[in-house]
This record gives sequence, C-alpha cells and structure tokens, in this order.
Amino acid sequence: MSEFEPKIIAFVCNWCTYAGADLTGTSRIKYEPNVRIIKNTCTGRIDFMMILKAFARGADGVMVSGCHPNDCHYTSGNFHARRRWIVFKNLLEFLGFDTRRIYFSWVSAAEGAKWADVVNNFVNNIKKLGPFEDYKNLNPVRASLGVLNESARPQN
Amino acid sequence: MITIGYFPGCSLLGTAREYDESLRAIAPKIGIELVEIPDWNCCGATAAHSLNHTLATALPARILALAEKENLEEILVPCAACYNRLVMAQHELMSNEPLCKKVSDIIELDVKGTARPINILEALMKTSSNGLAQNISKPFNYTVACYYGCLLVRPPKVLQFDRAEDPQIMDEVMKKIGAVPIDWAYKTECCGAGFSVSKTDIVSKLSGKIIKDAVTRGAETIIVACPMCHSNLDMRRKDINQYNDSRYIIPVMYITQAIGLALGIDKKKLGLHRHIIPVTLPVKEKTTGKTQPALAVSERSASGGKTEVE
Amino acid sequence: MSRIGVFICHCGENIAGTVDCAKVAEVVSHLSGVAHSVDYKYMCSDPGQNLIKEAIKEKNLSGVIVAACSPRMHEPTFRRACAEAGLNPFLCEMANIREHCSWVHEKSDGTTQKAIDLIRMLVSKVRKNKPLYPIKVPVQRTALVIGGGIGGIQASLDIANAGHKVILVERDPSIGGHMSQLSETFPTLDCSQCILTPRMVEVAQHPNITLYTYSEVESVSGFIGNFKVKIRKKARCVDEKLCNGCGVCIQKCTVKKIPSEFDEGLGLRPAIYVPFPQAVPNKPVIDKKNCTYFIRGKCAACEKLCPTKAIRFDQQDEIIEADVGGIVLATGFTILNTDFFPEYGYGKYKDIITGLQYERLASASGPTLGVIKRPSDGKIPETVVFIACAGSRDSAKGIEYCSKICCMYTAKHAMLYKHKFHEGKAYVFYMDIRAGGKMYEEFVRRAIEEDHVKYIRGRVSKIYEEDGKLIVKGADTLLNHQPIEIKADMVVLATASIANQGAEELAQKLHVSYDSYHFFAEAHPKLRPVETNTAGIFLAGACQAPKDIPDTVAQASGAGSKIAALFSATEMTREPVIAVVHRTAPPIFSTCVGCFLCQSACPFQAIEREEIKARDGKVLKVVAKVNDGLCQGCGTCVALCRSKSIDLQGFTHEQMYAQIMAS
Amino acid sequence: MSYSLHHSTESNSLLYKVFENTGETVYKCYQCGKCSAGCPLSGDMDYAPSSVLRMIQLEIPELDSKVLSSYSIWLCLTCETCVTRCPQEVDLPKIIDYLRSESIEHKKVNPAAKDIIAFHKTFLDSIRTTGRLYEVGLIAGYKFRTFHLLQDVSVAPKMFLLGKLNPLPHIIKNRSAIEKIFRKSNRAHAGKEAEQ
Repeated sequence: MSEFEPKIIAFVCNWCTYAGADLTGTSRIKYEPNVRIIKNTCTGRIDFMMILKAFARGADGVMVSGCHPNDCHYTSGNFHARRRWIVFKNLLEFLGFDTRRIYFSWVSAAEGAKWADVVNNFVNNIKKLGPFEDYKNLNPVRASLGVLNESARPQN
Repeated sequence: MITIGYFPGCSLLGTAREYDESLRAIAPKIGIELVEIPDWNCCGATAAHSLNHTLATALPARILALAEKENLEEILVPCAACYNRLVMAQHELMSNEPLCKKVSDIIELDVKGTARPINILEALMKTSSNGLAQNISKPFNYTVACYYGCLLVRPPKVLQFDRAEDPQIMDEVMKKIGAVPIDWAYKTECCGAGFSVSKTDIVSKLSGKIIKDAVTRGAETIIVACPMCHSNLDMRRKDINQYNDSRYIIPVMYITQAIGLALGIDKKKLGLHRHIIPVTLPVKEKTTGKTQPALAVSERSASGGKTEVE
Repeated sequence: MSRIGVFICHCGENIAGTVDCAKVAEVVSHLSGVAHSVDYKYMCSDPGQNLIKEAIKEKNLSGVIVAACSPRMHEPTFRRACAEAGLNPFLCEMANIREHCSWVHEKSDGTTQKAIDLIRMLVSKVRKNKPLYPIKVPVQRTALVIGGGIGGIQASLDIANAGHKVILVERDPSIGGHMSQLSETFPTLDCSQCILTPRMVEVAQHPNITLYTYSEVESVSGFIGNFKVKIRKKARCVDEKLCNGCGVCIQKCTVKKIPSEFDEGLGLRPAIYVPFPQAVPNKPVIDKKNCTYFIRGKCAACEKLCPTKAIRFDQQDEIIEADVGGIVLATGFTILNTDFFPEYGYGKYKDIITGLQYERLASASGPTLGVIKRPSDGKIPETVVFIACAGSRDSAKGIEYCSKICCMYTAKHAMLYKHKFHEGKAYVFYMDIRAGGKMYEEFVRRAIEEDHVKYIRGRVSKIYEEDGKLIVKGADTLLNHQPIEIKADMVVLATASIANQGAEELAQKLHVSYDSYHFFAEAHPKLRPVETNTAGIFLAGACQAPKDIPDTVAQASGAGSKIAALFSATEMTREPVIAVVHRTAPPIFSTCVGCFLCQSACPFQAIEREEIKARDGKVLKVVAKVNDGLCQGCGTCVALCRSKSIDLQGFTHEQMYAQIMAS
Repeated sequence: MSYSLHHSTESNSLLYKVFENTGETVYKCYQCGKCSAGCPLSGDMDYAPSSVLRMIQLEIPELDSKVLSSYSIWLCLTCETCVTRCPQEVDLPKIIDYLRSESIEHKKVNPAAKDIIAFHKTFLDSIRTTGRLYEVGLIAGYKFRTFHLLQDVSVAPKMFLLGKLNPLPHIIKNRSAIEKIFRKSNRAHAGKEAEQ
C-alpha cells in the first residue's frame, strides 16, 4: 500500500478559522488534502465528545481552531474552549491517549497562509505518529451504532 | 573580578601592539581577568570571506572551539574586525546544524558555537558599573570624537549590540571618564578598512572625510576600538594629508588608552609612544586658545547631544 | 425517509479543474437519503438556480445541498432560491468544495474524494435539519458614530439628515480630526478648514445629533439593532452650559508653554485651552497634567476671572449609557512620529519634520501664520527636501504597506513651498509616484512641470548636520544610481500612516476583527468594504486603511446609508441560529436540571430563569430559558450543558454528530 | 544598447545561483537605491550596488557576465551599511562574497581588482604557513606579487622604530591543524562550485 494518508477532522469556528480557510482558497495556497472541515458557530460550541466521536469514527487526528484570544465573535467562546481543552487534555493523558493527535490553534480570518501551514504541519506530525488503530477496539460499539455497514466511505 | 577569554588577534601583536598593551594594563584595574585562548589562529579577516566562504567560517570556528575547550562563556575580541568575523561565524554555526557538523569535521575539533565573542565596549559596559567611574584619578576631560567604524555595530540583526545608526555606548563610556563626546556625522562611516595596503587612495579618501569632520567639529582626539581604523587614521595620515592636501595632526587613540590615562596609568605602559601621530594632548588650562574652534563646535554638538540623551 | 437533492457546481474551471464533478455526482447519488444528484457549470446562475427550484418541485425534495463555493459567498443566494420553491431555506446547506477543496489541492483522486467526503458528511447533517423560521427583533433607531474626523462628521450628517438620531463621540476636545490640521487639500488646493468648518458647525447645530467631545467609548454590548454602549465623558473641568467661550481663562492662564497637540508640537498652548480657534464646541478644557492648580493646589486664576463662573475643578468623569441600533467606526489614523529612522535623525535635528508638522507650518492658522519657517531658527528655508516613503514600504522596519496619501501630499507640500517662496529649491526623493485618482496625476505633473519641483528617484540613506545645513545623502537611480548629496535647510519626512493607538483595544471592545497592523478589517475586501464581520458595525475612513479625504468621505456616506437602510424598519429579522432549551411533556417538562451553568457561560446574558408552575401556581421546577432576542447563537452553553438540555438550532447535537459519524 | 531577448534558463542564471548559494532573493530588491546612496564607494564603482542587483534581476546572460567581471564586487568593503539600511533586507555583502568566488571560478576577475585579490591571496598564504598574520611577510609578499616595490617605504622604517612591525613572524604550535583547515576548506569550496 502507498504512503499512509491520515484522516484529519477539523472543528473550526465560522467567524475566524472558517473564513481563514476560505482566504487560503481565494489566495490559492495549496495544502494537504487530508483534512475534513466541520463548521461550528464557535469553538465554544465544540463539545469535546465530538472529538472522541471523530476518533471513534477512525480519524487519525483532530484539529480545533478558532479566533485568537480577545477576537472571538461572541466575546468569550474561545476562552471557554481553551479552558475546557486544558481540563480535557489532562483527562485524555490520564487515560493514556496520545494527545499529540489533537491540535488546538488560533487562525484568524486574515491568516490564510497560516491555516495552510497549520494543516501541513499537523498532517506531517500525524504521518510520523502513524495510523490511529485503537478505535478499532471500539468495533462492538460502532456496530451498535450501525456505522460499520456504511456505503460511500472510502475503503482505504 | 570577572574572567573573560581573550583573543587578541594578529594585529594586536604587531601594528596594534599598543591596543594589546593598554588593554592588558587597564584590565586588572577595571576588574577583568583575561585568559588568552591557547594557540589561537588568525580569524581569516576580509581575505578569507572574499575568496573562500568555508575558510571564513572554519578559521574562526577553530578559535571558538579552543575557547569552548577551556569552557569560556565569553571571548573578549578587542579587534572590531576579528570580532565581526567571530560573531558572524558563531551566528552561522548556531543557526545552521549541518554547517556546524561540516566545520567540526574540517577543523577536527567539535564546535557548538556556545562561546560568545564580545567586543571591547561590551566588556567595558560590564565593568563600568562596578569600578570604572570610581577609579578615575585623572579625568580625561577632552572633546573627543567617538569613532565606531563599521564592524562594531553592523549588521545589527546579527550583532544585536548597540543601535546601528548613531550608536551611543562608546559615548557613554567616554562620558564616564570625563570626556565630552561630540555629535558628528562619521561615527559609523567606513575608513577603508581592508584596503589599507592594496588601495591606499580609497583609504585616504574615506579616512580623510572622517578626520576632517572630527576636526571641524572641534574634537581634540579621535577614539577608536579597531586596529584597522587606527592604522588607517594614524599610520596612513601622511597619504591622507597628501591626498586631501591638508595637515591634520589630531591624534587617534584606542579607547583603552584613553581609559588608561584616566585611570592614571603611565603613558609608556599604554603604548602611547607607538603612534605615528604623536599623542600630545594639551593640558586643559593653557589650551583655551588652541581649542577655541573645538569649544565653539562642541557647544553646538552638546546641545545636539542633549536631544539624543532624552 | 429524507429526499435530499445534491447540486454540484463546476464554477467554470474553478472546481471542475481539479475535481471530477461528474464522478462526485455519480457517487453521491448512491448515498442513503439522496434522491437527486446533478452537476452543472454555474449553479449560482439563473439557469442553475432554476435547476434547483425545479428539482425541489418535481422530486419534492426534503433537503438541498449545493456543493460549490463557500457558504459565506452564496448561501443566501441558494437559500432564497429554495424558499422561492417553497422549501424552508434552513433545509438548504452548502458544501464548500471550492475554497476548501478545489482551490487548495492539486487535481487528483484525493481531491475528488475529499469533495465526496465533504458532501457525504453534509448529507447526513441535512438529513437531520429541521425547518427554522426567522426571528424578528426590534431595531433601536439611533446610531453611534465613533470618531469626529471628516469621516465621522460625514457619516453623522448623512444619518441625521435621513431622519435618525446620532450620537457622535470624539476623543479630543474638538471635532475636526486631522483634516482640521491641514493647510490646503490636493488636488484642488482649496483651504482645508474653509471646507471643513461649515460641516463641523452643522454637526453641532443638527437637531438629530448629540455630540460628546472629550469622551471615549467605555464598553459595547448587545448585537445589531440592540447595542448597549457606555460612554465616558472625561471631566473638562468647565461647565459647558455656563461657559460662553469668551476666552478670558485662556488668556489669563499662568501656564503657557505646553507644546500644542494641534500644532504637532510646533506651537504652544496654555493649560486651559481650546485646540484651535474654530473648535467645535468652542469650550475650553483644563489639561490636568499641566495645570498649576492640579499640580500644586494653587493658582485657580481662571476660576477667579471667569465671568460666568464656569470653571469646575471638582468635575468628575461622567458615564453616559445609550441604546443604539448601529455603529460607525471612524477613528481614523495617526502618523509614525518617533525616532523611527535613526539614519534620518528625526527628533535629533529640529529642522527634520513630519508631513503633518509641515501642514501646520503651511497653514494660515498655524504657528507661523502660513509662512514656511524652519523650527530651529525661524529662517525661511532656501532648500527643502521632501522624502516620500519614510517608513512605508519598509519591511525591515515592519511596515510593508503603502500609505497611499504620501505621494499626493508630498507633491502638494513641494508645490505650496514653491508658491510661497518662488526662489526656493524643492527636491522630492521618491521610489514610485502613486497618483491614481481623479486629477491626481495631473496634479503631480503640475508640480514638476510648472513649479519645477525636482523629483529624484531614490531613497535617502542618511541625513546629518554640517554647519547649520542638513546634508541629505541619496542616490538617483535614474542617473545610473549615482550618489547625490543635497545641502538642505529643512527636510520633510512623509512618515507612514499607521493605526491609531488603542485601535486594537477598541476593536476588541466591539468584537470587530483587525489586521496585523491594527487597522479594522472589512467583511470582504471587494464586495463588503464598509461592513465589518460583526453585523451592525460599519467602517468609515482611515481606521480601515490609509485613505485620503475623498475616499474617506465616500466610505463614510456608504456607512451612513448602510445605517439608514438598517433603520428603515422598526424591526429586523435575524437568522434563527439560536439556542433552545428542551421541553418535554409533564411531569418532566424539561430535562434541564436548573444548574444554570449556561447562565454563567453566556456572553450575552441571554439565559433567563423560567418557573414551571402547576395549576395551583406552586413552582414545580425552575429551568433555563433562552431570550431569543439576546441569544447570538454561539453555542457555548450547549457544549457546557451537563444534561444536554440546551441545543443550538442549525447546529444541533443530532446534526453535528451525524456529520461526524459520516466522516 | 539592447540585449538579446532569450532569457537564460533559470538554473544557470546568476539570480538562481545566488539564491542557491546564499539564500538571498534578489527579486526582493525594489531598486530604491538606498544602498547606492549609503555606500562609501558607490561613486568609485563601475556599477553602483543597486545596479548590480538590477542586472542580476533581469536574468540576461550578458548582464550576468558583466556583473562577474565588474570592478564593483571587488571594491565592496563589507562595511554592511547597505544591508543595515535596506528596507527589503537584501544581504548585499553576502551576495557579493558569492559573486567574488563565482568571478574567480569563471576567470572573470576585473583587471583593476588584481591588487585587491593579490593582497587577499598573500594574506591567506601568510596565515596558512604561520597560523597568524605575519605583517612584514604580508607586505613583502604583496609587493612581490604586485611589484608595488616602492609603496610605503616611507612608513615602514618608522613603524619598525615604533615597534609596530615585528621582524619575525609569530608561529603557532599546531600549524598542521591550520594547513589541514586550508586544504579541506579549499576542497569543500572547490566542490561547491563543481556542483553547479
């Protein structure tokens, strides 16, 4: 099989990072195609169960990105996200999860180039870490969720 | 007493002997202990980096490596030219891992670039707080032109020492020993440096401008911290005067000599007798007549100076 | 069973160039829940939109996904199309396969696969979408304009003349801004004050405008149509109602030698002062830092001599609260005014000045009454050197942008000098002449051809003083880069225009984004140059980027009419993307346990307590309730809720997890 | 005059080689001329610093070779004034160092520069043999190379008297080390050029 192409899920806020990623596009800056962006209103909306679900669904890495501190469109959503992340990170580490697979960053609507860098770096790091296999142990769970027999999912 | 590694550099064994002598003379008095780097070699100077870039890094690298062997954290490099080469080399070694390996292999010593070259002014700043000001026995109360030259302050991105335009540190040190630094235009203009032998006409032209400006603004002596500047301004004075058909007799002193005098060290110990242009500084009282223009100018520059200090 | 229609746009070659749209349509058509799937060249075109409308009717679709550009671009377009076809617009979503896919990846299967994935994920989301209905919110029809320069003045007047109330807040003691400092204005050379002061007076007298000078915005909360602002009215120490502006206090003040801000330090002012004679309002201010009374507790000459007893040393800052529906940011710019160029010796040599200082010298109302005299000795300079791009276009010094106005005002400066002093020599060092604008190029040519201003293409390397002359060392790149030395009597630096100090803090107070230079960011560089990313807040003038007067006024009027449009109705509709608290049948009523963690987290105070009462009126349960007027839909409460009892419409747990599970 | 319009293929243009060997992007130069204005010697050069950069920017073989055979690149004193003030942070001295080695490599050295090179060569020979600079040897060697036999006869004796010139060289202990450094560096240097 060819080189391992990780699957990355990115939870981004609608106001800064989503717009930033748009700018990456309008300025035609190329980056790794591994990332799948899921739009949220605000990083404050991102329930960390979502991140676990993403891994449970076979993601090799998860990115969370929103407005820079003080720039949140909703004043303080990103601060809540950051605070929650600090707690959550410790928990994951305690559970022996390799938190290098989760990357938390701020990318503003003006930072198209930064988004490309952030993605590329993260993809490379995950390639170094190799595929995330542990989720397969969750198969029973996933079966119960009825997601094993899903059609159009790429079979790689 | 702080211990600093010492790299004199070739010219301090020859044309710039008095720089070495005066530095060694004042060091103990201002609380510096100099540890000469054993078996040091030439830094390669302009010649090396003009002709062979690898060599230009390898030669200084050996010096740095030797210093590291002696686990010296800092190396005092009085010669501005050597200082510049060493800092550049250290900068490249620090910032470029593969190069570091390559060079280590060339010089057959491993070098990390951890020993930091410092110039004479940095060394003086270290000590000026503890000692320099107090130990002044004969205030050096002259109007002086502090001449930094190129290599002491440039390129700022690498040296990160004093501000590259209109630097102040030498002026500050000279004030501490009682001198009145003038505000002048040629502080950091080039003297002709490496061309002192191969392109004397250029040296005469560039150095000529420097001396002219210093004199017209009433300086009684030019203070330098670089053997090349010194030899161009002092040794080449005949050519300079011929070229500009002028008769400038303003002496050029190393900063260490000026400090030496202020500390009351004997002229001979400071090698003041070794200059082509004799260092005959007037005893202040009787020289009002002679230094009339000097005063006139220095007042203006002093007022100009004030705005800088603010 | 949902029937979703997927419409893949080629966007000409923009998407089809790297993504195999036909294949995408093919694969997607097999996804469960997808009833219809087509690709088309331009979905946003009329035929494209009709394609969607017809499909909705014929295939009676329960949801629509348009895979095209960014929703920020066309979501409204397609949602409108769906609505017209009778489908609830919130059942329509866009998969961003252009900005997030075709434009950022090379042509490859991977790219096509990504497009498919993005659509598949969205399909499973849309399957869970529910129809939503816009929310109506009242609009407070009063505008807040921040900044009383020409931009703020223009915007205020436009809004006021449209019949709406305006609150104009200015930081300085008078409105007028930088324009009031200027001498003549390019390209017409009409006197700046002559055209500005009538506007200033108009502002002061307009029944619809409330003017707060010497005041700053303290805080802003709320949202479009319903902002709450706090304004700090700094203590003037003068009772504005009593003061009749006679000026006795100013004449009699014992402190006289304070460098005047208005004259850029070239003139002096007393401790109690009005910045300039035509100031609006023409009421003095006491500068506490320099007033003898405030320093030593003595003097009070002004208090004794004031005929109307208007001096109030004990006056305190006042906080004024106001409800406004829209905000115009017109805080303007400032110029680089520091020892930024040691090699140019600004701040070291008195006769090296900035362009703004030169304006004061050239202004008839300035410290020299319009005669160009050099600051050091008051002599009329015989040679003046003007240096363009002093700081601008200099990445080494951290300012990469072009300040836009310098080329023109430098030409003007040189021209004015030649007009005032014919035998004088004027040199301009420039890199490029950027004179784009009506009559601009002609103006520069006039300076060169008629007034014989010598333009030298090259950047100055160093300036130093030599027997009272400033030696300017430059080079002429059009004369095989020859070094050139000019002995000048005065040097004028066209220093870069930069964002005002405090711009960053203000932006954070208002939650508008700003660029790395602290200029406020417009919502779209081309198509929405007047809006910010925050609804209801608009931009006017140089606070967004360096601008000249015409551009500023144009943008200000733009902002003004945006506000007028916003105020055209008493209420406006908002997207129903808001949080809702679960309700279920008795006896549970709601899964909310009333911990009110959400309340502490909500940045908009939108969470209220609701008592659920039995018939007999006794309180059975206290649960959270969302005020849909205040809720902005950030969803912070949703992520925080322990019992998952709050959900965010349009981004519900169901939808989000569905999307993740399909990834 | 006019230049043939066919541009050199990127990989052998000076612009490309400069980037390869120094990491400096000559494109960054927007020709403001600040370097030429500040350079103490631009007046004496055949092409002022900024024109040198301009000539490289165009990637025209004729201009590239003009640059390599120019006097300017040898006149530079590495006083670093240009790079210190350059608004675009183009490290001109670094570039010129490279141009010099290219110029030697391609035998394009400007005749007027022979004294300068002679001096540099003598200088290096001197430290190669003794490890430190032997000034008397340097001067003598230089005169021998250039036949400027009478230059400085006026100063030299005086300097002896002042004890500024040491009749005998300082010789460092580990001279073999220095010899090695020279040999290896030269090889590395030659190697680097061979690659292109």
